[in-house]
Amino acid sequence: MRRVDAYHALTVVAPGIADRFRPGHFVTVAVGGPRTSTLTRRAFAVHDVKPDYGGTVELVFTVRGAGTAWLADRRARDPLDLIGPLGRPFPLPRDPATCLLVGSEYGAAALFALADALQQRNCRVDFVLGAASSDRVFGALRARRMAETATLTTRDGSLGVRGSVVDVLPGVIADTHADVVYACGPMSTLSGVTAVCAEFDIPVQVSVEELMACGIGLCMTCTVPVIGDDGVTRMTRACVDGPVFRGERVRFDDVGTIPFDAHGAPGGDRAR
Amino acid sequence: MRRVDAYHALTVVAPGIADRFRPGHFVTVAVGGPRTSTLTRRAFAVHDVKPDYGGTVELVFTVRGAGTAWLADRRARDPLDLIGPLGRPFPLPRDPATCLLVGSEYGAAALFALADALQQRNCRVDFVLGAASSDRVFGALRARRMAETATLTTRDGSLGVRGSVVDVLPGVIADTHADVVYACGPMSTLSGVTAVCAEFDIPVQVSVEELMACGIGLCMTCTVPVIGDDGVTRMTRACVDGPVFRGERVRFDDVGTIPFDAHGAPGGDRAR
Amino acid sequence: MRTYLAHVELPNPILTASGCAGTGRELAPFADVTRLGALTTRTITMAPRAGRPTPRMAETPSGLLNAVGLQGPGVDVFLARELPWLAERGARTVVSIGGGSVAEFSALARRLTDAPGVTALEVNLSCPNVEDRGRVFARDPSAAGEVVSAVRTAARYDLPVIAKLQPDVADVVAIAKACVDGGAEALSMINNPVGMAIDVDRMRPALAAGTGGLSGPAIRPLAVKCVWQVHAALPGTPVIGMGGVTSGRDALELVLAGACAVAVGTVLFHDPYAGHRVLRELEELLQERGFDRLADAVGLAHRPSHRTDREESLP
Amino acid sequence: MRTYLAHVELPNPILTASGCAGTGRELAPFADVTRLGALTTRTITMAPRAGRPTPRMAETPSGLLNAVGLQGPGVDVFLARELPWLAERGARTVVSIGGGSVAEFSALARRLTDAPGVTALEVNLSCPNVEDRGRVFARDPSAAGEVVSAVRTAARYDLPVIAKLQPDVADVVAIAKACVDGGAEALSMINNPVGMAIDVDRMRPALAAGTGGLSGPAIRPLAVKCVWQVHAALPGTPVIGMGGVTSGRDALELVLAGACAVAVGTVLFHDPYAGHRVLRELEELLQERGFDRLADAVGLAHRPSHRTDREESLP
Ligand SMILES: Cc1cc2nc3c(=O)[nH]c(=O)nc-3n(C[C@H](O)[C@H](O)[C@H](O)COP(=O)(O)OP(=O)(O)OC[C@H]3O[C@@H](n4cnc5c(N)ncnc54)[C@H](O)[C@@H]3O)c2cc1C
Ligand SMILES: Cc1cc2nc3c(=O)[nH]c(=O)nc-3n(C[C@H](O)[C@H](O)[C@H](O)COP(=O)(O)OP(=O)(O)OC[C@H]3O[C@@H](n4cnc5c(N)ncnc54)[C@H](O)[C@@H]3O)c2cc1C
Ligand SMILES: Cc1cc2nc3c(=O)[nH]c(=O)nc-3n(C[C@H](O)[C@H](O)[C@H](O)COP(=O)(O)O)c2cc1C
Ligand SMILES: Cc1cc2nc3c(=O)[nH]c(=O)nc-3n(C[C@H](O)[C@H](O)[C@H](O)COP(=O)(O)O)c2cc1C
Ligand code: FES
Ligand code: FES
Repeated sequence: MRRVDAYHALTVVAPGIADRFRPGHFVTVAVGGPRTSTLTRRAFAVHDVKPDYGGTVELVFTVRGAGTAWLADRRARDPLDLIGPLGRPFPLPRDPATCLLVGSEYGAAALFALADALQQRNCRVDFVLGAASSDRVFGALRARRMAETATLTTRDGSLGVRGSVVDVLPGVIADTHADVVYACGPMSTLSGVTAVCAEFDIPVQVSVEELMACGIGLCMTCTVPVIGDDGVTRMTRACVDGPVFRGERVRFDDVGTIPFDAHGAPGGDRAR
Repeated sequence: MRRVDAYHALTVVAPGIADRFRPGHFVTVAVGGPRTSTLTRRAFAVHDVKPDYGGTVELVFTVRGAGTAWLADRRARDPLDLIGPLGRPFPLPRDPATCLLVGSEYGAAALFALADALQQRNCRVDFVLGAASSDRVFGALRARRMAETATLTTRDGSLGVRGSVVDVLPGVIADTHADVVYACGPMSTLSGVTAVCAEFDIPVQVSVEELMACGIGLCMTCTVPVIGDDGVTRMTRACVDGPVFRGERVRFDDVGTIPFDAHGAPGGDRAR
Repeated sequence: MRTYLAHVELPNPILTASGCAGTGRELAPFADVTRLGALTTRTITMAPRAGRPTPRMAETPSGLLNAVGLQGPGVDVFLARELPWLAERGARTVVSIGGGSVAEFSALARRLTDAPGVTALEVNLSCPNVEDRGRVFARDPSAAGEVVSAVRTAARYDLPVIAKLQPDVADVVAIAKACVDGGAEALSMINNPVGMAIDVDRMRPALAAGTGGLSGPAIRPLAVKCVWQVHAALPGTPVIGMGGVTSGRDALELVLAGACAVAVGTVLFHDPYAGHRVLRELEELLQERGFDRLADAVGLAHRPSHRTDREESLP
Repeated sequence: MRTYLAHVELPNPILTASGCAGTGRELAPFADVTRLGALTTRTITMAPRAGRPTPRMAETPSGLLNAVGLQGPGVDVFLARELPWLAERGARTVVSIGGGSVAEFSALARRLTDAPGVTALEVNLSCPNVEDRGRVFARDPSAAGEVVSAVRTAARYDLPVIAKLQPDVADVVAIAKACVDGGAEALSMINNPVGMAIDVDRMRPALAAGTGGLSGPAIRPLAVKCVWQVHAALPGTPVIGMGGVTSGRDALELVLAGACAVAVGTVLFHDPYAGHRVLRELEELLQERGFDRLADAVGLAHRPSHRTDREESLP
């Protein structure tokens, strides 16, 4: 357990997960210990895996509520109950391409393993990382070291450009001639990023976050309206069918609703 | 936190409790930590108080279920939430007397502070301590050291006399010419001790144990049928009106029932 | 942070729940009972009652089962020894009453109505109706309405009558409406739903009585639902919310659902200081959210929702 | 550890609860679905359903609120793609069905009754009745009985019909009796009681749908009570117990109360291996207590109590 600015970084020995990990995967963690009243697992993107001790997994998180507070309290060698790797990872380009990685707040954490994988495939990598304030911009140093360019933004202007990652995106895309964008962060950010990419007509892969009760496809609580290959919008599980989707397929404006034209939307049948 | 044979001994810095402690008092402990699903406090007799660190309180317990398991896991300097001292302590004889202290299992723990107090009043103290097996006889050494006599019993015969504290009681009372008996242990033991004392026509003070949701007189879950000074049986709270009662006042055979002649027993009025 | 139960003003909205604060005396070492919004007595019955055999409690996940059986000394001793102690100190006292028949409820109301120190009467409808094979009044709109109206008639016109409801009914709104139609000025909810635990070692019910009332945080979602539904149907009726409140956040949840006062029950067993703590926490939360008056927050979660709400909650 | 649902034998008494095991495929990486007593499908509806908007879940103390809204692809896709996967593997499948009218339930029963791999039909009575202003069938004995009897008539005579009940009703025994009179061979309980949570930061209901179903250990005392009461009234009717089971001890609690099978629901979200774990733990506990057959433990806590019981539990 380490502190990294506003974040906690937690390294867990988990060879089974480290082995099968691909960038974009997440894990779920049981929180609260025995007899806890907090029932649901918490989802975290895998920040990094290392070969130490047979395979370790690193998570980066902010304390939000009870579960993350408990997690931040763990001491070395405390056992932890993880399930993973989960979800559909980021698809990688077949041929070398220029890839722009956009991360907001802790969303940035998921992008570094992706950057490694892309560089191994001889892709050019650029970063745009943003947050509310400088201490919440995750991985700025590492991004600067490894990428062609790294543009930083903060809402309060305490680091880099004042504003959001979306504000600087058109400029960065133009400068880098990005072929594809990968984005991680809150829905509103992903929505903005997707809109910019549509303007530039370049593909964008987004990793979405929706409340998850199970993380493994059982419960149907994590659905997002996503347009399928057949053009039909379905309430699609973020945990097993995502969390990575093609940005233009996600109906960001309709998140939190059932779009009237979604498959099975209310109208005919009315059972609960 | 120490292990003493089958027991855990836990020392807590609690000057406010140590200050006001008298033998027979108990405390309640919140278990499970933040967001636990275990709501009720656990009651423990105070084994000892010491002046260190402004005043410490020592508890002795066996692991029974979730709460005591959690307690056994505490490490040095972990904070603990205690309320106490609670209950009515053992009444002490005005004049020097021969006092026989009878403890079964962890019930023995509550008797040593009492023995100290009695000896300070120039009482003679004898012990009868018993348990299922030798590792569960608490405080045998200390009893031997401090008391005139210490008779030990185990159900399996692994230490002292094979049998229960009740079995040896008539002999010990006869030998020691006890003026008064104090007893701590399960209801069945207290019932047996009280019956023997009745035969010898000597007073007995028993400390009873009933499930307690609050320990401070709010909830009425801890009641025991006790005969009052006026001869009327009332469902009496063990936590604030006890846990120490005169043995002959407790209707042991009727514990777990509402005696038909108890004040307010069903018959006339029937609201829930 | 004043609040009103009908026309009666309370200095603050935190009450104790019936059966969870003893006679007031037991709480006194931990809390100044006069600084509570009000103290609710355990349910007072006409005759003394010995209650149920022990075991009377069992712990369940985030919950507590109890089967105390309304143990108490009866209304005469209550009036002679318990109420005066509270009245002398100036505590506001809501007297909970219970009976097995409409007649018993109205007799209790008559006995209590002129006693000094009674702030309101709370009608505990979770009592078995001896005239209906023990079915509790709270489960039947007409029986509930009848009891309330008898109490309303028997009590002095200016003494508010509060009806206390239970969540395990087919339609809590129907019961609430019947009570208001019967003359209840306020509603109290929720009383314990009936639950049960089995001791798997003894292979017996954990409680001597078999079933018991479930309380504690486990039931808070049921309480929020009842308060929400009843406030939606009867926005003008003051509601005392209770059920698993342990913190100011929990109290605020009930306030936003529609409660204008909140009672603490089971939490007192764990933290007898909880009354004042919950009040302080609630005040802070309201302040942080820019409320000057409690009344402005009551039922606020009912306002029509905006699409931007979700974005606002994102980091 | 065999058990029987009516005449259908199950190799063991641990099932999955409806809506908690996906289509079976999602559970497969964690559990051999063919080694479960049976897998219960999520409730299948006639037409495809998109369900409710998100947020669809909220955590409560020892509980989970959900408002998924029976999202699913409809019975045609279920028969074409989901059931065959289970049937090929030889899993026993209880198909849960839901509709807004009696006609819809019986149409579903007709569609499903001859499909290979259907072990039993579970009638989810917690569906709003469009013909009764959305009141759920489970809350009204006559509506519940009518649905069950329509399903019983439409289904093949040898396919057991299980009625699934909800605890937040005035009298669960009355509903159970109506279902058995309507032809239900077994009962499943409990479905989620309705609950609610308010997000005190957004000052809005935590679920987009407002209210939701409460599940998890918080509701176990309500489940034990329902199973107990129904087993006492209808000792010959097999009961599938569920509601907050997380361990063999919890399962045994329901068995002792009267369940001959036990379903795991919410616990799978936390521990997808729970089905087999609970089975193993239950087997061990029964062995420790000297039971050779599950049937000998079913309802055992109902036997008349002896005065010595309490002493036995002392150390
Ligand atoms: C696929 C995925 C990847 C994630 N990766 C990260 C990460 O790398 N670092 C990080 O800090 N956070 C990440 N999150 C968010 C993280 O799951 C929440 O911050 C965490 O669950 C909050 O738990 P809590 O108990 O502290 O908060 P509480 O608010 O007390 O949680 C209450 C409930 O809401 C759920 N919840 C609350 N906020 C969120 C949220 N934003 N997303 C999903 N569920 C939520 C919790 O799981 C829990 O069930 C990720 C979420 C998802 C779905
Ligand atoms: C006045 C008093 C003094 C006590 N002194 C001691 C002591 O010095 N040492 C010691 O080891 N134990 C003592 N006990 C018993 C101790 O309280 C229980 O062992 C403990 O509560 C068990 O908690 P658990 O969570 O481990 O068990 P669980 O069985 O999981 O507890 C479940 C619930 O039952 C209650 N409970 C279970 N067993 C008992 C019991 N025997 N008495 C009261 N409540 C119980 C718990 O408080 C809890 O509410 C005393 C009890 C009382 C009433
Ligand atoms: C031990 C105990 C005793 C109770 N006695 C009464 C009572 O006498 N009358 C009554 O109306 N409610 C009684 N209740 C119910 C509470 O007043 C309250 O409605 C319920 O417990 C929900 O609140 P809580 O979860 O905060 O405890 C009792 C509850 C408990 C736990
Ligand atoms: C996410 C979720 C979805 C559910 N969907 C259904 C359903 O489709 N049909 C149904 O009859 N019950 C459904 N239930 C209820 C469960 O089958 C079960 O009756 C209830 O949750 C109690 O068991 P548990 O506490 O073990 O989850 C659902 C429960 C949950 C948590
Ligand atoms: S979180 Fe359960 S299906 Fe996605
Ligand atoms: S434990 Fe609550 S009154 Fe005794």
